[in-house]
Amino acid sequence: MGDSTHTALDARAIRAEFPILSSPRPGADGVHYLDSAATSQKPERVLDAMDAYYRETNANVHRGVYEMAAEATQRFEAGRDAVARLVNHPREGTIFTKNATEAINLVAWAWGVRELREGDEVLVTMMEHHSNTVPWQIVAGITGATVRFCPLTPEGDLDMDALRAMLGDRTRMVAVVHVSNTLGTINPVEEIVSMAHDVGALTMVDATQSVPHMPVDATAIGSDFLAFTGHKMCGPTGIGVLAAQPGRLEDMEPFLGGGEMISDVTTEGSTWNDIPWKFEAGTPPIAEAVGLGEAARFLGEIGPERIRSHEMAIAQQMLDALDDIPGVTVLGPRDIARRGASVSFTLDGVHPHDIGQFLDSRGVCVRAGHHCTKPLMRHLGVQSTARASAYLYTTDEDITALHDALAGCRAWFGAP
Amino acid sequence: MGDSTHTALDARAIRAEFPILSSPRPGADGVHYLDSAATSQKPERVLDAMDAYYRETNANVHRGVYEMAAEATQRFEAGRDAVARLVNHPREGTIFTKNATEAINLVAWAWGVRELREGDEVLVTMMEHHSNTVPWQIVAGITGATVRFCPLTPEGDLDMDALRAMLGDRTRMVAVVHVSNTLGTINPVEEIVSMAHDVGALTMVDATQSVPHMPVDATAIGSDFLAFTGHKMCGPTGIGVLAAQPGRLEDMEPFLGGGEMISDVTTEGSTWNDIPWKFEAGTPPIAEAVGLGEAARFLGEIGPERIRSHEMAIAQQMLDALDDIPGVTVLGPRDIARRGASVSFTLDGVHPHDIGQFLDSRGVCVRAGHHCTKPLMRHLGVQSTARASAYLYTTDEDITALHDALAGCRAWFGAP
Amino acid sequence: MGGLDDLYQQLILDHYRNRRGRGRIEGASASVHEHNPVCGDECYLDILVEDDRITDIRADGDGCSISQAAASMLTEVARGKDLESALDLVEHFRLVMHGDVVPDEDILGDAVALGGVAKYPVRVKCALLSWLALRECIAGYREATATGG
Amino acid sequence: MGGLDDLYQQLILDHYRNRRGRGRIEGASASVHEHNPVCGDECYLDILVEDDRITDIRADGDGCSISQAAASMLTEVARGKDLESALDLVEHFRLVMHGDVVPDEDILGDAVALGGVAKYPVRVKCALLSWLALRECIAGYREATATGG
Ligand SMILES: Cc1ncc(COP(=O)(O)O)c(C=O)c1O
Ligand SMILES: Cc1ncc(COP(=O)(O)O)c(C=O)c1O
Repeated sequence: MGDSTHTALDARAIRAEFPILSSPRPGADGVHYLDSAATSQKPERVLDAMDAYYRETNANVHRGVYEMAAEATQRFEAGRDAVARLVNHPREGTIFTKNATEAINLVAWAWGVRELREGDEVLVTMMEHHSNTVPWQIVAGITGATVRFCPLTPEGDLDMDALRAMLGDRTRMVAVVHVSNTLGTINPVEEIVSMAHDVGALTMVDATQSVPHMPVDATAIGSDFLAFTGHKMCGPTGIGVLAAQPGRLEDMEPFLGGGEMISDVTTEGSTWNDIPWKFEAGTPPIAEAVGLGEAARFLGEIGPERIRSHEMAIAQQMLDALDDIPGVTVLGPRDIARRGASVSFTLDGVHPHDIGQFLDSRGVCVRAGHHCTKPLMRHLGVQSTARASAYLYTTDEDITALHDALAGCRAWFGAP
Repeated sequence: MGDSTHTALDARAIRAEFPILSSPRPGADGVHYLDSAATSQKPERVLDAMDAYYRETNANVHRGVYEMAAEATQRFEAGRDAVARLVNHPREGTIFTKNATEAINLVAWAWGVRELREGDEVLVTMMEHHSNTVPWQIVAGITGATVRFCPLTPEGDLDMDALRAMLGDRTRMVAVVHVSNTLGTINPVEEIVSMAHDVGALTMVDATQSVPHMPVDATAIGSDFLAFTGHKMCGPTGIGVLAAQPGRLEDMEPFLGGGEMISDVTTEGSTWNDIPWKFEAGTPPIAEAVGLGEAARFLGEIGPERIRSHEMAIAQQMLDALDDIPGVTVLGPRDIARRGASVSFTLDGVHPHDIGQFLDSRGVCVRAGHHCTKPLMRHLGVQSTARASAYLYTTDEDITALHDALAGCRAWFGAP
Repeated sequence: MGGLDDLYQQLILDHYRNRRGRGRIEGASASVHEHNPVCGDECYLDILVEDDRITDIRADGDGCSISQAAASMLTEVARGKDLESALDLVEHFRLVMHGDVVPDEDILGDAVALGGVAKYPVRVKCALLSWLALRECIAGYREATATGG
Repeated sequence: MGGLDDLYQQLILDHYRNRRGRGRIEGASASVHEHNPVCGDECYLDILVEDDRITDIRADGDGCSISQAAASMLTEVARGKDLESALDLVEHFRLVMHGDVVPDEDILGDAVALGGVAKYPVRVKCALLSWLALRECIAGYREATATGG
């Protein structure tokens, strides 16, 4: 990997590994998929790994003595190893959940319901995804704790001075997104984690939009908890990850109860399995872990540094293309070094839904809506935006198609 | 379907639809898979449906205006319809979870943590799977409620008199397994539900081992909640189902918070989406719902009645084969009409692990262990058992192979 | 781009650009505020009822072309209807949006042009927003008059 | 069935059928009770320590052939060892079970026959049960003697 970071990524070659990107859809000459922040496409090898699992060695894991079950367990746990390696995190702190949302809820419920008290504060930011807001609101509702929202600067960065001022004795948890899915903003999570730890608070980093797109070193970030999701990182749906400090997990009571997470069960009570399994109740997402492991290997081989470089170039092209269309307003930071390749924008006189619909007719897929960030939308004073988001398979042709379709969209709706 | 229930199921033809059952494993002439109670194998059409989803129209659901996203949403929700139809339940009460375990935990946490009080009782049975025991223990630990275990008769049936005597004013929840994964026992869940409702308790039926194997009519059973899992019913891992009374769900506060389950989110608090989505936070198991929908269609076309008839015949063959081996003791009811085709047994002088290992060398896959029913194991006075479990693709050849391998096993270990 | 022409018929774009019945009614008999959780669009609907008949109806709020055109068309076709017929109208439109019946121009007026929306499930919510708001509005009105007089 | 012969070597079946060092020690210096969550197997291990040396060691409990044979072999090879060498012995066996080193007959004695278990991850837990119990036992003994005297 060391060397590969210095050669640019060949997005066209990579694209050929993604079946859906080369199969033309009706009514459009190929698909310009610019909605990877919602979910990524999957390379053939990830689909093949899951299919092979089902066809060759499908069996329930961990308990079977027969060979097929042992092989299933081996492929499942190898998936965990690959994911842990990608984010430089110990395997025993790497828990499979069903998505990033469950990973965050796991902490909110297992830790929050038991530990939060009236007067305690959970600090989130105004740019959080609902998945890192609503769990804390729900748990606050049960425990009497308070959820506070850290404001943003006018450019769409976190207001670090405000954050500093909000941190205090009452702060029990600081939950912050690494890269905003709406604004693209990259937050200084290492700094935030250390500020939070200084006041004795725990930390949850929502790395859903960073792990797929850039090097993420969970150990360097040092947060107590870090969450991400499989389907946005070339992996399947139905799986997410909570990367937690092992010691923290040892101290915590379990969340979901059931098979696999126990050591012993009696009518009087139960004792728990070792981590990570203590937090994985029931049959885990086995094929999904196999697929996600393959996705992690795929990303690791290409190199997160190279993916990030490619996306910086694409993000710049995107900003330039959007600037070229009269009436377009881009939200979030303009400095490529401080943002990801997920770009929200509005077009005067045309509603985001209509933008999305029109662009689809030109084979360009973008998202329109509030992107599960309604507090942010209110803060920005918009109801919804259009959002184009890139990934390692995005090419300049996709950006040109976006540009031309947007120009056509203006004309069609007779925008000012 | 009406007519098909009268013709016997052709297990050999069905078997041909399952790729794994026809691909010989090294060291064995084909696989005799007798561990379907742990997880079932998957027919080609289920694998194809998921693969096609990823290759043709993978996109995040519910929010996208572009055609691929609309198509993804359509396939996902069609999966829900197919599952709801199979168990005769309204679609809006049909919630996708990650497995049966999460389905039960959803109720334990969302309802139990908020509603249970000291002195309240949750009634489970001595034959429950850990997944329908431990969640209640955890929630009891948080709330101060008590979990009580209904005893069994010597033959392995639920002691209905004892159950009746345990029900009372304090009973808030009765959680009972429909078919025991260890004993095979079929419980009279309709009767139990109505007894529970008579004392004002809610009901959770763990239908994980019934839905795959026999007609299950959730409406007729009438429980407040009914849980099952995808991977045991020809579907993928990573998905389970909670079939709940819609009115009950309307009244309940949500469990996991995040994207999709909200109606509005503000810094002051949030409001919730309509059911079922109110209980589906974050990106759902999309490909898995597509696969499970296909599995439900597959089972529906074959006909649950016919599957049940076939398994009754196989269960009888299994009991006969086991009876033929000296030193074998079968656990659970002997009356085929009162049991499923999951048969636990012990062999004098040979530990279940050794049975499992030896049988594997003959290409016969059985499970050995406590089957996630440790309270039951203690009750039966055994540490573990071997378990052979059948499904719609099990043939008499599988049973013959089981018989012959067991005979070989006795000899090898020099059992008495 | 046949699909696009089908969805965005000229009549729709016309209603979108030149909204009919836009605004609020002071002293309305009933009002509701609905929003679309998918995109955040909001709709305020006010009705004035006299002798069980909708004598005025206005819709406000922002949204996409489909939701705005649908609201505009709704105010035209619902104005002057008695409450029962207005409910029938909404129900017919709802069924059209769910693809269950073919749109009847005699019932729907200009809103017949929205028939193509049924093929776009996400947009169906946009089209229905104001129409279902009317149903809520009427229900609210009836409840208030039944209890309060 | 090469795999099976490899796993169940004659020496293993022999130890399984004729357990060495079975039972409990009255007045043991340290005892532990371990169980295997996968299958529910249990192991009671007692040691008698004199002058930092294991003068007696006994294992009890039920389990599969692998776990029983492993316990039997353990009692033979560990008896007479000083605590430090006993810990080295356990560590060597643990690494063998995880496939990290090749089994050394000079260190393991009869337990060298368990080398084939490493290929069967589920059975590794069976083989390790009593051996890791010894590690616990020694730790417990040291803690007790350090604090209590
Ligand atoms: C009776 C019963 N209930 C619940 C479960 C749990 O299912 P899952 O592991 O898919 O959550 C199982 C299977 O393991 C079972 O057999
Ligand atoms: C920043 C962020 N956090 C969390 C999530 C939730 O991910 P999932 O829906 O897979 O749980 C998303 C994506 O929807 C996201 O963009």
